[in-house]
Amino acid sequence: MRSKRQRKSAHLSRRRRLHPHVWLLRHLQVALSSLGRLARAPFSTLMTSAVIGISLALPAGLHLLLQNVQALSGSWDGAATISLFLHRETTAREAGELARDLGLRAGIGSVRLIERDNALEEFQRFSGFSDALRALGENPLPAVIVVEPTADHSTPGAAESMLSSLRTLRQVELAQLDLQWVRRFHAITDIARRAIAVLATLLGLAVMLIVVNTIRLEIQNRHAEIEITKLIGGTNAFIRRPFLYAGLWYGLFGGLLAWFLVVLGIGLLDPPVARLAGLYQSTFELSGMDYPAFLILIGGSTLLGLGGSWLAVGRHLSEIEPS
Amino acid sequence: MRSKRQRKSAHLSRRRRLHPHVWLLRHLQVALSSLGRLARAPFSTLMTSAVIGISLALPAGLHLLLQNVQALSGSWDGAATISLFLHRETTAREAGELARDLGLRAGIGSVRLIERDNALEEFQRFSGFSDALRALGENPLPAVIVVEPTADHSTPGAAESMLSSLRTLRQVELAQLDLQWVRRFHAITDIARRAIAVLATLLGLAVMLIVVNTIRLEIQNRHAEIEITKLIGGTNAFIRRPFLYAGLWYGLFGGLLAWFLVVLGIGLLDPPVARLAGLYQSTFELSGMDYPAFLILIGGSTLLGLGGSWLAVGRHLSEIEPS
Amino acid sequence: MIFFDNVTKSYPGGHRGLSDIDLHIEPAEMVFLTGHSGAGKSTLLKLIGLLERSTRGQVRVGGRNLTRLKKRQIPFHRREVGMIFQDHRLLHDRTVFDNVAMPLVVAGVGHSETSRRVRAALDKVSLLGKEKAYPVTLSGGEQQRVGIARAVVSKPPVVLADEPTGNLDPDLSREIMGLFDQFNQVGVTLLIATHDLDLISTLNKRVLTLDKGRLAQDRPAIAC
Amino acid sequence: MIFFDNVTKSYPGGHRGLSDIDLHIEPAEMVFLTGHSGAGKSTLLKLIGLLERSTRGQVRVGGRNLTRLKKRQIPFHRREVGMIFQDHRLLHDRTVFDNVAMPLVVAGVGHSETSRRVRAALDKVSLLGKEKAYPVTLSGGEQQRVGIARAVVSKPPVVLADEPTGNLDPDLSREIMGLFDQFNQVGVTLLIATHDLDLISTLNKRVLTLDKGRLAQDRPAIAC
Ligand SMILES: Nc1ncnc2c1ncn2[C@@H]1O[C@H](COP(=O)(O)OP(=O)(O)OP(=O)(O)O)[C@@H](O)[C@H]1O
Ligand SMILES: Nc1ncnc2c1ncn2[C@@H]1O[C@H](COP(=O)(O)OP(=O)(O)OP(=O)(O)O)[C@@H](O)[C@H]1O
Ligand SMILES: [Mg+2]
Ligand SMILES: [Mg+2]
Repeated sequence: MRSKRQRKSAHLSRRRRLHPHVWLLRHLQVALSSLGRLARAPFSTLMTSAVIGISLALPAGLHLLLQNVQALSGSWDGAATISLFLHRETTAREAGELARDLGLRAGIGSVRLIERDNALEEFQRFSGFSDALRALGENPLPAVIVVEPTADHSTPGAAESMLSSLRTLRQVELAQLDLQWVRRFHAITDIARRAIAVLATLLGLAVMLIVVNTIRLEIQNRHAEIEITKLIGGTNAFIRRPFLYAGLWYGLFGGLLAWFLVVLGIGLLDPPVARLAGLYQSTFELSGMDYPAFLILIGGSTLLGLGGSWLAVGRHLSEIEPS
Repeated sequence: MRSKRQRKSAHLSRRRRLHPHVWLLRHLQVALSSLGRLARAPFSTLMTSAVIGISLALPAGLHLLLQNVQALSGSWDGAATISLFLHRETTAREAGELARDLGLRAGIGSVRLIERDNALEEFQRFSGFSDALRALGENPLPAVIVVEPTADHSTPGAAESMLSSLRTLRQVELAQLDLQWVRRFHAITDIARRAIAVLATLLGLAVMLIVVNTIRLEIQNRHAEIEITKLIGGTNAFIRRPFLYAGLWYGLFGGLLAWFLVVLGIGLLDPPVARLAGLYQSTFELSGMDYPAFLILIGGSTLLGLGGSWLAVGRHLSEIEPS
Repeated sequence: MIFFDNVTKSYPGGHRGLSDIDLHIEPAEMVFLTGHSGAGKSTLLKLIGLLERSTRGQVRVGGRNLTRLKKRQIPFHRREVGMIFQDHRLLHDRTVFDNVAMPLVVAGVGHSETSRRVRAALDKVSLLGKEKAYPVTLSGGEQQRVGIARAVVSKPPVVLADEPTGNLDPDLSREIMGLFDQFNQVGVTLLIATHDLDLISTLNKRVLTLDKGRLAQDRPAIAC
Repeated sequence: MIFFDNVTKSYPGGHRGLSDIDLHIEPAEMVFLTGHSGAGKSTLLKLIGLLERSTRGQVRVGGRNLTRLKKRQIPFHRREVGMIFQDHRLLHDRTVFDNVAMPLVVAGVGHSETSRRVRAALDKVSLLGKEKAYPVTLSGGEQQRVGIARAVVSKPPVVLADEPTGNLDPDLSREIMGLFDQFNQVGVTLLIATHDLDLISTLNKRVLTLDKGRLAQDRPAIAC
């Protein structure tokens, strides 16, 4: 008796293993039929996807903006620079020779000479006090050589020691390590990056919650169907599958919509940014999303959708038992 | 026969009018019982409210940040200012007298004298080229009087005419209407404001959609109940009411959560902002949400919730008919 | 009380549920409705409860012309027609008490009055002890009786029952029919669809027989 | 085929649905189950279909000890037990065909095979014409027959029916019983709960009678 029972129960378990080919085909069928179910309620599907899309578009868009800002300020973001203010008596020729010599030194990446006239010009543009400086009549500014250490000499320590060696040069009145702007800019982008991280976490969570909630309500909604399916011998895996695929589709559609919204947002922001760039005599243009970022957005969104439905299914499917 | 029928049908309609006291009591009951229903599914309620809260927290928080930035730059945002650069020969006493005289002129709101030494200091701080300017040895800067026209003289036209009259003053070497920074700042805040408006619209829409979707699924979920209620003579208003209240509660909770998230976000952003302010030798602190803004956030959120459920109820309740 | 004037009901797809029915049921009459499966019994009851509208002809209930009744007046009509279903139609997330109380809550009856009347109705169907139970914990017969209590709790002038004893044992069926007879004694008009010809034959009531959507027979009660 | 070994089922709250039931049903037997409303008929069927678990004692079906069956094996047990319910339990958003096909889809039967077997099952209950109809458009009797088709489409060795003829007219009831008899002829074990004592008396089958959760009578079929 006992052995017969065991044989029977082994038989029951064996029936669950399927040929991989059949398994794949069934999954494909479920994926398509769950897609069909979503398509039959287009309004609702669109709404859920829209909410997910909007939620994901925000951090994605802001991240893109931050990247743009960093691109705009690429030169600031580089290595520290050392400005050498030369004695006012130094002639343009002397200055040029010094710059050439410096360019050959070990540890120095690039050298830029700003002659006295150019210095005034740049200073005016930079400070916005153009007319005031013009009113001074005589140019009070010295020539400046901007030295950029190579990457391996850009650490604070190496830069400091280079600074002190450059300071001893005869023509140099004052040598200054120019870290202030970099620091300020880093403080600002730090805030932005932190805010975007907080945002992305919150909104990623929100997307999860949306999917969990949608799938949960859908499970409740299809209560009768689940109950009857269990009644006629549907396994949990069989019942679970369409919900998991629904979550996956929601995530995918949401991600695509997010991408679309980011493209749209960039389009909307471009005119005022161009206007702003115009004020700075710049031809800066916002750059769009690149291919890896697109893949990360879509992939992440799909995973969030799948994860959300997994959570919902785990929590709520076992609550429904036929009676 | 006919008149009897009409009497009967009049009777049917008359039963719908209730004493206002009873009406209020019933509404209160429904509001509380729909609250109770939400409380019995705390996870789901929290999720929906969380999604709404996060969606509303974003534009609210960003708007608050923008306000903070504008407060920080309060002086730029005021009326146009005219800077009068005095001849370098002008003594400090002469400059002081001129400033006093100008203060008495019609159309001039305030006058600020920046003496030569102070001008250098301020210029250094502002430009960041402190050491470079110090290296010049001699102070190249003139004293400056900053004139702020009264509000009614701040229009571009009036400011221009004041500028030309001030330009004729003997001590003035150069008079400059200082609009450039204001323009740049406005361009930036314009972008920010535009982005926030786009965001607020999108997210307000998202909140609507979330509520519509939640209520829609809840209606489908309570399909049997609605059908049976219709069967035993429940009016549409009776059936609709709990759903409308549910939407209202979702909106309210979402709004409260959004407020909480904004408070939290300000708390998180405060340290890096303080660090940034420190770099500028400022003691600026982020200011929180004021009472009217709080009310607008909560009220708007509640209305969005109510509106969303109204839409869902209008669309989906009539689809359910008993058979 | 209930008039059918040349009523036809065609379902979408052209299938005729009822054809040319002429019928008059007096107030406080108790009438049985029989016929083979698919004969149109449920359809006839649905027309009275406005779950369906007639395709042609007039249905009048208590002086109301149902053909002309506006949509927003339907609920008020349904409050005057108690309905009992084959499949009970109870709410499974509410107790027996709450299920039976629904028609009173919908009509805005006060709290204590509701409580009193629900208890009285449950008492009549011998379910006073199951007040706080949920429908799933009841046997089929008990659920059926909850449905009956719900249909009569608001004392509607007309009660319709669609195979109310289909799931009951013979003793209980007789008991329920006795209950309907009691309602009938106090002036309620009853229309009961049933297959239980044996049970009908023991009661001296009018019997309507449908056949493929047509009124095949109208056997009046023999006056005693 | 079906063994009950001193089985008791207590519901939460202490109410006893079944008490000390000992029972043995042979393969290919056809057994009726009667008793008053609330006697425990549905409870007994639920124990066999594992909709409920026994509180005490052992239930064995086809050599499987249901008391020890693991949760994830339940679906495979249910595939070998076809169930027919008082309230049909059809899915209202699927056609008759799709409803009947469900057990085959769940078991992973191929497309054309499913189609063939569904049609055969519908043919047996004379509903081949209603294949594409939705359950709401069917009369009560027609829905009942869809439920029967669904229960037998996967040819399970055991079929349970809970008052399958409660909503049917006498002719149709006889017809359905004939159908069950046919299934029985081909080796299906049938257990049918019903109130219809008249119908039972015309068929020479074993009859179990429950009374307040106890097996009150076990009348075997008279061998012909
Ligand atoms: N909503 C519908 N759409 C289409 N046809 C329908 C609909 N409802 C019922 N029918 C058809 O109308 C006919 C009468 O149905 P009805 O439910 O009134 O029968 P019945 O006498 O109550 O039968 P039973 O005793 O089986 O309950 C049946 O043939 C049925 O298929
Ligand atoms: N889930 C449950 N919880 C508590 N009690 C229950 C539950 N299900 C059934 N019961 C009780 O168990 C008893 C037997 O119920 P069961 O449904 O088996 O009766 P039945 O013989 O099928 O009756 P009917 O002919 O009315 O369908 C009844 O008294 C019922 O109230
Ligand atoms: Mg019917
Ligand atoms: Mg039962």
